[in-house]
Amino acid sequence: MHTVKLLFFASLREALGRSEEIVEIPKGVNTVADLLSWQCQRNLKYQRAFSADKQIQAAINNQHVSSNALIIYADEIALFPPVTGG
Amino acid sequence: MHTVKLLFFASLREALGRSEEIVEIPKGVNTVADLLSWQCQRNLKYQRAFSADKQIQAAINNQHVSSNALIIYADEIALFPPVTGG
Amino acid sequence: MAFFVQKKDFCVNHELAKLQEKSSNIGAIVTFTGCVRGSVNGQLLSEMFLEYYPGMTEAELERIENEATKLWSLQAIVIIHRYGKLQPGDRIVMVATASVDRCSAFEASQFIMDNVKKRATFWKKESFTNGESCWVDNREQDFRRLQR
Amino acid sequence: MAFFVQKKDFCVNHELAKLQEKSSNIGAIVTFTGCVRGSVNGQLLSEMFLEYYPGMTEAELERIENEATKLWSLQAIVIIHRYGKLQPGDRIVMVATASVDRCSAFEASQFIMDNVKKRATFWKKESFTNGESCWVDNREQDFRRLQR
Repeated sequence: MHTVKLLFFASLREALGRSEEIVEIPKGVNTVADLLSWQCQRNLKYQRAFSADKQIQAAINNQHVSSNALIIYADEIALFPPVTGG
Repeated sequence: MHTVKLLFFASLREALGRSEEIVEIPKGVNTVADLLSWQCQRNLKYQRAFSADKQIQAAINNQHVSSNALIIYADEIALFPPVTGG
Repeated sequence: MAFFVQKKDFCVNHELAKLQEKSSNIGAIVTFTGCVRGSVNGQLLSEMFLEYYPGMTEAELERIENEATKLWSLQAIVIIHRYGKLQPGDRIVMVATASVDRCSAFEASQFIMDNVKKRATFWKKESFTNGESCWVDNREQDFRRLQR
Repeated sequence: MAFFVQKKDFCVNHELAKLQEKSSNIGAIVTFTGCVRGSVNGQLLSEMFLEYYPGMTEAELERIENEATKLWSLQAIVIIHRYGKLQPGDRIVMVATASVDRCSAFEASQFIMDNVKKRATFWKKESFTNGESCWVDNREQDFRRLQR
Protein backbone atom coordinates (compact mmCIF):
# COMPACT_ATOMS: atom_id res chain seq x y z
CA MET A 1 0.00 0.00 0.00
CA HIS A 2 1.29 3.46 -0.87
CA THR A 3 0.05 5.98 1.69
CA VAL A 4 0.49 9.64 0.81
CA LYS A 5 -0.33 12.86 2.58
CA LEU A 6 -1.92 15.32 0.15
CA LEU A 7 -1.68 19.06 0.95
CA PHE A 8 -4.20 21.44 -0.65
CA PHE A 9 -3.74 25.22 -0.97
CA ALA A 10 -5.73 28.35 -1.84
CA SER A 11 -8.80 27.90 -4.06
CA LEU A 12 -8.29 24.12 -4.17
CA ARG A 13 -8.26 23.95 -0.37
CA GLU A 14 -11.48 26.01 -0.28
CA ALA A 15 -13.18 23.92 -2.99
CA LEU A 16 -12.41 20.69 -1.12
CA GLY A 17 -13.08 22.19 2.32
CA ARG A 18 -9.86 20.70 3.73
CA SER A 19 -6.12 21.56 3.70
CA GLU A 20 -4.81 17.99 3.76
CA GLU A 21 -5.79 14.37 3.41
CA ILE A 22 -4.12 10.96 3.86
CA VAL A 23 -4.90 8.69 0.90
CA GLU A 24 -4.02 5.19 -0.28
CA ILE A 25 -2.73 5.54 -3.84
CA PRO A 26 -4.41 2.86 -6.03
CA LYS A 27 -2.30 0.65 -8.31
CA GLY A 28 -1.60 2.23 -11.67
CA VAL A 29 -1.57 5.80 -10.30
CA ASN A 30 2.12 6.44 -10.95
CA THR A 31 2.40 10.05 -12.09
CA VAL A 32 1.04 13.43 -11.05
CA ALA A 33 -1.27 13.31 -14.07
CA ASP A 34 -2.61 9.92 -12.93
CA LEU A 35 -3.13 11.35 -9.44
CA LEU A 36 -5.11 14.34 -10.77
CA SER A 37 -7.39 12.22 -12.93
CA TRP A 38 -7.93 9.79 -10.05
CA GLN A 39 -8.98 12.77 -7.91
CA CYS A 40 -11.47 13.77 -10.61
CA GLN A 41 -13.18 10.38 -10.45
CA ARG A 42 -13.66 10.41 -6.65
CA ASN A 43 -16.85 12.51 -6.54
CA LEU A 44 -18.47 15.59 -8.07
CA LYS A 45 -16.81 18.05 -5.67
CA TYR A 46 -13.35 16.64 -6.46
CA GLN A 47 -14.20 16.47 -10.17
CA ARG A 48 -14.97 20.20 -10.20
CA ALA A 49 -12.02 21.11 -7.97
CA PHE A 50 -9.54 19.20 -10.17
CA SER A 51 -11.08 20.02 -13.59
CA ALA A 52 -8.58 20.84 -16.32
CA ASP A 53 -9.30 24.57 -16.40
CA LYS A 54 -8.21 24.78 -12.75
CA GLN A 55 -4.64 23.99 -13.96
CA ILE A 56 -3.82 22.27 -10.67
CA GLN A 57 -0.06 21.88 -10.16
CA ALA A 58 2.00 19.71 -7.80
CA ALA A 59 5.11 19.86 -5.63
CA ILE A 60 7.09 17.06 -4.04
CA ASN A 61 9.86 17.65 -1.45
CA ASN A 62 9.41 21.41 -1.70
CA GLN A 63 10.04 21.36 -5.46
CA HIS A 64 7.59 22.06 -8.33
CA VAL A 65 7.09 18.85 -10.36
CA SER A 66 5.58 18.45 -13.80
CA SER A 67 2.50 16.38 -14.57
CA ASN A 68 4.51 13.39 -15.79
CA ALA A 69 6.62 13.27 -12.61
CA LEU A 70 6.55 9.93 -10.78
CA ILE A 71 4.78 9.98 -7.40
CA ILE A 72 5.54 6.41 -6.35
CA TYR A 73 8.29 7.48 -3.90
CA ALA A 74 6.52 10.51 -2.50
CA ASP A 75 5.06 10.43 1.01
CA GLU A 76 3.78 14.02 0.75
CA ILE A 77 2.43 15.79 -2.34
CA ALA A 78 1.25 19.41 -2.40
CA LEU A 79 -1.51 20.29 -4.90
CA PHE A 80 -2.44 23.89 -5.74
CA PRO A 81 -3.69 26.32 -8.41
CA PRO A 82 -1.16 28.50 -10.29
CA VAL A 83 0.84 30.66 -7.88
CA THR A 84 0.07 34.39 -7.76
CA GLY A 85 2.65 35.85 -5.41
CA GLY A 86 4.85 38.94 -5.87
CA MET B 1 30.46 93.03 -32.00
CA HIS B 2 29.11 89.76 -30.56
CA THR B 3 29.73 89.62 -26.82
CA VAL B 4 29.18 86.26 -25.16
CA LYS B 5 29.48 85.01 -21.60
CA LEU B 6 31.29 81.67 -21.50
CA LEU B 7 30.69 79.36 -18.51
CA PHE B 8 33.28 76.69 -17.69
CA PHE B 9 32.62 73.60 -15.53
CA ALA B 10 34.51 70.79 -13.76
CA SER B 11 37.94 69.88 -15.16
CA LEU B 12 37.72 72.62 -17.82
CA ARG B 13 37.05 75.23 -15.13
CA GLU B 14 40.05 73.95 -13.14
CA ALA B 15 42.33 73.87 -16.19
CA LEU B 16 41.47 77.48 -17.08
CA GLY B 17 41.42 78.65 -13.46
CA ARG B 18 38.10 80.46 -13.96
CA SER B 19 34.39 79.58 -14.06
CA GLU B 20 33.33 82.20 -16.58
CA GLU B 21 34.59 84.78 -19.04
CA ILE B 22 33.11 87.52 -21.23
CA VAL B 23 34.53 87.36 -24.76
CA GLU B 24 34.12 89.16 -28.06
CA ILE B 25 33.44 86.50 -30.69
CA PRO B 26 35.61 87.19 -33.76
CA LYS B 27 34.11 87.24 -37.27
CA GLY B 28 33.90 83.76 -38.84
CA VAL B 29 33.39 81.96 -35.48
CA ASN B 30 29.81 80.83 -36.20
CA THR B 31 29.50 77.35 -34.72
CA VAL B 32 30.45 75.57 -31.49
CA ALA B 33 33.26 73.83 -33.40
CA ASP B 34 34.59 77.22 -34.55
CA LEU B 35 34.42 78.47 -30.94
CA LEU B 36 36.38 75.47 -29.61
CA SER B 37 39.14 75.79 -32.22
CA TRP B 38 39.32 79.54 -31.58
CA GLN B 39 39.80 78.78 -27.86
CA CYS B 40 42.65 76.43 -28.76
CA GLN B 41 44.51 79.17 -30.55
CA ARG B 42 44.35 81.67 -27.66
CA ASN B 43 47.31 80.37 -25.63
CA LEU B 44 48.98 77.14 -24.45
CA LYS B 45 46.75 76.76 -21.37
CA TYR B 46 43.59 77.08 -23.52
CA GLN B 47 45.08 74.84 -26.19
CA ARG B 48 45.59 72.04 -23.65
CA ALA B 49 42.23 72.63 -21.93
CA PHE B 50 40.32 72.47 -25.23
CA SER B 51 42.39 69.72 -26.93
CA ALA B 52 40.35 67.15 -28.85
CA ASP B 53 40.83 64.31 -26.34
CA LYS B 54 39.09 66.47 -23.72
CA GLN B 55 35.85 66.06 -25.75
CA ILE B 56 34.58 69.47 -24.59
CA GLN B 57 30.83 69.87 -25.12
CA ALA B 58 28.53 72.89 -25.17
CA ALA B 59 25.09 74.00 -24.00
CA ILE B 60 23.06 77.03 -25.03
CA ASN B 61 19.84 78.10 -23.23
CA ASN B 62 20.08 75.13 -20.87
CA GLN B 63 20.14 72.67 -23.77
CA HIS B 64 22.97 70.42 -25.00
CA VAL B 65 24.02 71.55 -28.49
CA SER B 66 26.13 69.69 -31.04
CA SER B 67 29.44 70.95 -32.41
CA ASN B 68 27.87 72.29 -35.61
CA ALA B 69 25.24 74.32 -33.72
CA LEU B 70 25.22 78.03 -34.54
CA ILE B 71 26.36 80.33 -31.72
CA ILE B 72 25.66 83.63 -33.42
CA TYR B 73 22.47 84.27 -31.41
CA ALA B 74 23.78 83.02 -28.08
CA ASP B 75 24.62 85.44 -25.28
CA GLU B 76 25.69 82.67 -22.90
CA ILE B 77 27.42 79.41 -23.79
CA ALA B 78 28.35 76.70 -21.26
CA LEU B 79 31.43 74.60 -22.06
CA PHE B 80 32.26 71.39 -20.16
CA PRO B 81 33.79 67.90 -20.30
CA PRO B 82 31.50 64.86 -20.71
CA VAL B 83 28.95 64.69 -17.84
CA THR B 84 29.47 62.00 -15.19
CA GLY B 85 26.41 62.26 -12.94
CA GLY B 86 24.12 59.52 -11.66
CA MET C 1 21.67 36.83 0.49
CA ALA C 2 18.58 36.89 2.69
CA PHE C 3 14.89 36.14 2.30
CA PHE C 4 12.01 36.57 4.70
CA VAL C 5 8.41 35.38 4.57
CA GLN C 6 6.56 37.34 7.24
CA LYS C 7 3.28 38.84 8.27
CA LYS C 8 4.56 42.18 9.46
CA ASP C 9 5.49 45.15 7.27
CA PHE C 10 9.11 46.05 6.59
CA CYS C 11 11.11 49.28 6.51
CA VAL C 12 12.84 49.97 3.19
CA ASN C 13 15.41 52.29 4.79
CA HIS C 14 16.35 49.62 7.30
CA GLU C 15 16.71 46.99 4.59
CA LEU C 16 18.86 49.30 2.43
CA ALA C 17 21.11 50.05 5.41
CA LYS C 18 21.55 46.31 6.12
CA LEU C 19 22.32 45.76 2.44
CA GLN C 20 25.04 48.44 2.47
CA GLU C 21 26.68 46.85 5.52
CA LYS C 22 27.36 43.76 3.42
CA SER C 23 29.96 45.52 1.24
CA SER C 24 31.79 48.85 1.14
CA ASN C 25 31.90 48.78 -2.64
CA ILE C 26 28.22 48.96 -3.53
CA GLY C 27 27.60 51.47 -6.32
CA ALA C 28 24.01 50.63 -7.22
CA ILE C 29 20.98 49.36 -5.33
CA VAL C 30 17.71 48.57 -7.07
CA THR C 31 14.58 47.88 -5.06
CA PHE C 32 11.27 46.61 -6.35
CA THR C 33 8.31 47.07 -4.04
CA GLY C 34 4.97 45.47 -4.87
CA CYS C 35 1.92 46.99 -3.20
CA VAL C 36 -1.77 46.14 -2.83
CA ARG C 37 -3.58 48.17 -5.46
CA GLY C 38 -6.63 50.27 -4.59
CA SER C 39 -8.75 48.80 -7.36
CA VAL C 40 -8.62 45.93 -9.84
CA ASN C 41 -10.48 46.09 -13.17
CA GLY C 42 -12.36 49.09 -11.81
CA GLN C 43 -13.50 47.24 -8.66
CA LEU C 44 -12.53 48.86 -5.35
CA LEU C 45 -10.47 46.51 -3.20
CA SER C 46 -11.24 46.19 0.53
CA GLU C 47 -8.65 43.57 1.49
CA MET C 48 -6.09 41.10 0.14
CA PHE C 49 -5.40 37.74 1.78
CA LEU C 50 -2.09 36.02 1.01
CA GLU C 51 -1.61 32.30 1.58
CA TYR C 52 1.72 30.52 1.26
CA TYR C 53 3.18 27.02 1.47
CA PRO C 54 5.56 27.05 4.49
CA GLY C 55 8.83 25.29 3.72
CA MET C 56 8.56 25.20 -0.05
CA THR C 57 8.18 28.96 -0.34
CA GLU C 58 11.41 29.66 1.52
CA ALA C 59 13.18 26.91 -0.43
CA GLU C 60 12.02 28.40 -3.74
CA LEU C 61 13.11 31.95 -2.78
CA GLU C 62 16.54 30.57 -1.87
CA ARG C 63 16.82 28.77 -5.20
CA ILE C 64 15.90 31.98 -7.06
CA GLU C 65 18.54 33.95 -5.11
CA ASN C 66 21.19 31.31 -5.85
CA GLU C 67 20.37 31.41 -9.55
CA ALA C 68 20.62 35.24 -9.55
CA THR C 69 24.06 35.21 -7.87
CA LYS C 70 25.30 32.79 -10.55
CA LEU C 71 24.07 35.03 -13.35
CA TRP C 72 25.17 38.45 -12.03
CA SER C 73 27.93 39.67 -9.73
CA LEU C 74 25.88 40.88 -6.82
CA GLN C 75 27.06 42.03 -3.41
CA ALA C 76 23.76 41.52 -1.67
CA ILE C 77 20.16 40.46 -2.25
CA VAL C 78 17.16 40.62 0.04
CA ILE C 79 13.66 39.32 -0.68
CA ILE C 80 10.83 40.03 1.76
CA HIS C 81 7.33 38.71 1.03
CA ARG C 82 4.39 39.16 3.39
CA TYR C 83 1.40 36.87 3.97
CA GLY C 84 -1.91 37.13 5.80
CA LYS C 85 -4.36 40.06 5.59
CA LEU C 86 -3.19 43.22 3.79
CA GLN C 87 -4.97 46.52 3.06
CA PRO C 88 -4.87 48.59 -0.16
CA GLY C 89 -1.58 50.50 -0.30
CA ASP C 90 0.21 48.00 1.93
CA ARG C 91 3.58 46.62 0.86
CA ILE C 92 3.37 42.96 -0.29
CA VAL C 93 6.91 42.22 -1.45
CA MET C 94 10.33 43.83 -1.74
CA VAL C 95 13.29 42.66 -3.77
CA ALA C 96 16.53 44.60 -3.34
CA THR C 97 19.75 43.91 -5.24
CA ALA C 98 23.10 45.60 -4.69
CA SER C 99 25.97 45.57 -7.13
CA VAL C 100 29.00 47.57 -8.23
CA ASP C 101 27.17 48.48 -11.44
CA ARG C 102 23.69 49.56 -12.32
CA CYS C 103 22.90 47.02 -15.04
CA SER C 104 23.53 43.97 -12.85
CA ALA C 105 21.39 45.44 -10.08
CA PHE C 106 18.51 46.16 -12.49
CA GLU C 107 18.65 42.90 -14.42
CA ALA C 108 18.97 40.76 -11.30
CA SER C 109 16.06 42.54 -9.63
CA GLN C 110 13.83 41.91 -12.66
CA PHE C 111 14.95 38.28 -12.88
CA ILE C 112 14.17 37.71 -9.21
CA MET C 113 10.75 39.38 -9.39
CA ASP C 114 9.77 37.49 -12.53
CA ASN C 115 10.68 34.22 -10.86
CA VAL C 116 9.04 35.07 -7.54
CA LYS C 117 5.84 35.64 -9.53
CA LYS C 118 6.15 32.40 -11.51
CA ARG C 119 7.51 30.05 -8.85
CA ALA C 120 7.14 31.27 -5.25
CA THR C 121 4.22 29.39 -3.70
CA PHE C 122 1.97 32.30 -2.71
CA TRP C 123 -1.69 32.77 -3.58
CA LYS C 124 -3.67 36.01 -3.41
CA LYS C 125 -7.36 36.30 -2.57
CA GLU C 126 -8.90 39.72 -3.18
CA SER C 127 -12.03 41.02 -1.39
CA PHE C 128 -13.90 43.94 -2.88
CA THR C 129 -16.01 46.71 -1.34
CA ASN C 130 -19.05 45.24 -3.15
CA GLY C 131 -18.75 42.14 -0.94
CA GLU C 132 -17.38 39.86 -3.64
CA SER C 133 -14.05 38.07 -3.27
CA CYS C 134 -12.04 35.72 -5.47
CA TRP C 135 -8.65 34.10 -5.80
CA VAL C 136 -6.44 36.01 -8.20
CA ASP C 137 -5.77 32.95 -10.37
CA ASN C 138 -9.51 32.57 -11.09
CA ARG C 139 -9.77 36.27 -11.78
CA GLU C 140 -6.86 36.03 -14.22
CA GLN C 141 -8.61 33.17 -16.08
CA ASP C 142 -11.94 35.02 -16.06
CA PHE C 143 -10.15 38.14 -17.20
CA ARG C 144 -8.46 36.28 -20.04
CA ARG C 145 -11.76 34.63 -21.00
CA LEU C 146 -13.40 38.08 -21.05
CA GLN C 147 -10.79 39.33 -23.41
CA ARG C 148 -11.23 36.58 -25.97
CA MET D 1 6.63 64.16 -11.30
CA ALA D 2 9.28 65.74 -9.11
CA PHE D 3 13.01 66.32 -9.26
CA PHE D 4 15.41 67.74 -6.70
CA VAL D 5 19.04 68.78 -6.95
CA GLN D 6 20.25 69.17 -3.38
CA LYS D 7 23.22 68.93 -1.07
CA LYS D 8 21.51 67.10 1.76
CA ASP D 9 20.80 63.38 1.94
CA PHE D 10 17.29 62.02 1.39
CA CYS D 11 15.13 59.41 3.11
CA VAL D 12 13.97 56.61 0.80
CA ASN D 13 11.01 55.73 3.06
CA HIS D 14 9.83 59.32 2.99
CA GLU D 15 10.12 59.52 -0.79
CA LEU D 16 8.24 56.21 -1.24
CA ALA D 17 5.45 57.46 1.05
CA LYS D 18 5.15 60.71 -0.94
CA LEU D 19 5.06 58.66 -4.14
CA GLN D 20 2.21 56.49 -2.86
CA GLU D 21 0.18 59.56 -1.92
CA LYS D 22 0.08 60.49 -5.61
CA SER D 23 -2.21 57.56 -6.53
CA SER D 24 -4.19 54.85 -4.76
CA ASN D 25 -3.64 52.42 -7.61
CA ILE D 26 0.12 51.95 -7.49
CA GLY D 27 1.04 48.29 -7.78
CA ALA D 28 4.78 48.55 -8.38
CA ILE D 29 7.51 50.94 -7.28
CA VAL D 30 11.07 50.62 -8.51
CA THR D 31 13.85 52.66 -6.93
CA PHE D 32 17.42 52.99 -8.14
CA THR D 33 19.89 54.35 -5.61
CA GLY D 34 23.42 55.24 -6.70
CA CYS D 35 26.02 55.38 -3.93
CA VAL D 36 29.62 56.52 -3.56
CA ARG D 37 31.74 53.39 -3.85
CA GLY D 38 34.44 52.57 -1.31
CA SER D 39 37.11 52.00 -3.93
CA VAL D 40 37.62 52.54 -7.65
CA ASN D 41 39.99 50.36 -9.68
CA GLY D 42 41.42 49.11 -6.39
CA GLN D 43 42.12 52.63 -5.06
CA LEU D 44 40.46 53.52 -1.74
CA LEU D 45 38.21 56.57 -2.06
CA SER D 46 38.33 59.29 0.60
CA GLU D 47 35.79 61.71 -0.85
CA MET D 48 33.68 62.53 -3.92
CA PHE D 49 32.94 66.08 -5.03
CA LEU D 50 29.94 66.65 -7.29
CA GLU D 51 29.62 69.81 -9.39
CA TYR D 52 26.51 70.71 -11.39
CA TYR D 53 25.28 73.39 -13.77
CA PRO D 54 22.40 75.19 -11.95
CA GLY D 55 19.43 75.78 -14.25
CA MET D 56 20.38 73.41 -17.03
CA THR D 57 20.56 70.40 -14.71
CA GLU D 58 17.01 70.88 -13.45
CA ALA D 59 15.78 71.56 -17.02
CA GLU D 60 17.42 68.36 -18.26
CA LEU D 61 15.94 66.26 -15.42
CA GLU D 62 12.51 67.65 -16.25
CA ARG D 63 12.93 66.82 -19.94
CA ILE D 64 13.95 63.25 -19.04
CA GLU D 65 10.89 62.85 -16.78
CA ASN D 66 8.59 64.19 -19.51
CA GLU D 67 10.03 61.73 -22.02
CA ALA D 68 9.52 58.84 -19.58
CA THR D 69 5.87 59.73 -18.95
CA LYS D 70 5.28 59.73 -22.73
CA LEU D 71 6.84 56.29 -23.11
CA TRP D 72 5.30 54.52 -20.10
CA SER D 73 2.09 54.90 -18.09
CA LEU D 74 3.52 56.04 -14.79
CA GLN D 75 1.67 57.32 -11.74
CA ALA D 76 4.65 59.07 -10.20
CA ILE D 77 8.36 59.72 -10.69
CA VAL D 78 10.90 61.29 -8.40
CA ILE D 79 14.56 62.03 -9.15
CA ILE D 80 16.85 63.28 -6.40
CA HIS D 81 20.51 64.02 -7.17
CA ARG D 82 22.95 65.42 -4.64
CA TYR D 83 25.93 67.72 -5.18
CA GLY D 84 28.85 68.95 -3.09
CA LYS D 85 31.10 66.76 -0.89
CA LEU D 86 30.07 63.13 -0.36
CA GLN D 87 31.71 60.29 1.57
CA PRO D 88 32.05 56.62 0.56
CA GLY D 89 28.71 54.86 1.12
CA ASP D 90 26.73 58.08 0.81
CA ARG D 91 23.70 58.21 -1.49
CA ILE D 92 24.35 60.22 -4.68
CA VAL D 93 21.12 59.80 -6.64
CA MET D 94 17.72 58.16 -6.39
CA VAL D 95 15.23 57.51 -9.18
CA ALA D 96 11.84 56.12 -8.15
CA THR D 97 9.07 55.20 -10.57
CA ALA D 98 5.57 54.07 -9.65
CA SER D 99 3.17 52.29 -11.97
CA VAL D 100 0.28 49.86 -12.01
CA ASP D 101 2.56 47.21 -13.43
CA ARG D 102 6.06 46.04 -12.75
CA CYS D 103 7.48 46.22 -16.28
CA SER D 104 6.69 49.91 -16.78
CA ALA D 105 8.20 50.76 -13.40
CA PHE D 106 11.41 48.83 -14.20
CA GLU D 107 11.81 50.02 -17.79
CA ALA D 108 11.09 53.67 -16.95
CA SER D 109 13.54 53.59 -14.03
CA GLN D 110 16.31 52.23 -16.28
CA PHE D 111 15.48 54.75 -19.04
CA ILE D 112 15.64 57.63 -16.56
CA MET D 113 18.92 56.48 -14.99
CA ASP D 114 20.57 55.91 -18.37
CA ASN D 115 19.58 59.41 -19.44
CA VAL D 116 20.56 61.05 -16.16
CA LYS D 117 24.02 59.52 -16.67
CA LYS D 118 24.26 60.66 -20.31
CA ARG D 119 22.62 64.08 -20.13
CA ALA D 120 22.26 65.53 -16.62
CA THR D 121 24.98 68.16 -16.20
CA PHE D 122 26.83 66.76 -13.17
CA TRP D 123 30.55 66.07 -12.87
CA LYS D 124 32.28 63.88 -10.29
CA LYS D 125 35.72 64.45 -8.82
CA GLU D 126 37.11 61.58 -6.76
CA SER D 127 39.79 61.97 -4.06
CA PHE D 128 41.69 58.92 -2.90
CA THR D 129 43.30 58.00 0.41
CA ASN D 130 46.71 58.12 -1.35
CA GLY D 131 46.25 61.87 -1.80
CA GLU D 132 45.51 61.72 -5.52
CA SER D 133 42.29 63.09 -7.01
CA CYS D 134 40.86 63.28 -10.52
CA TRP D 135 37.69 64.07 -12.41
CA VAL D 136 35.81 60.92 -13.32
CA ASP D 137 35.73 61.80 -17.02
CA ASN D 138 39.55 61.88 -17.13
CA ARG D 139 39.69 58.69 -15.17
CA GLU D 140 37.30 57.05 -17.64
CA GLN D 141 39.54 58.16 -20.55
CA ASP D 142 42.68 57.05 -18.73
CA PHE D 143 40.94 53.82 -17.84
CA ARG D 144 39.96 53.24 -21.46
CA ARG D 145 43.48 54.13 -22.63
CA LEU D 146 44.87 51.62 -20.13
CA GLN D 147 42.66 48.92 -21.52
CA ARG D 148 43.81 49.37 -25.12
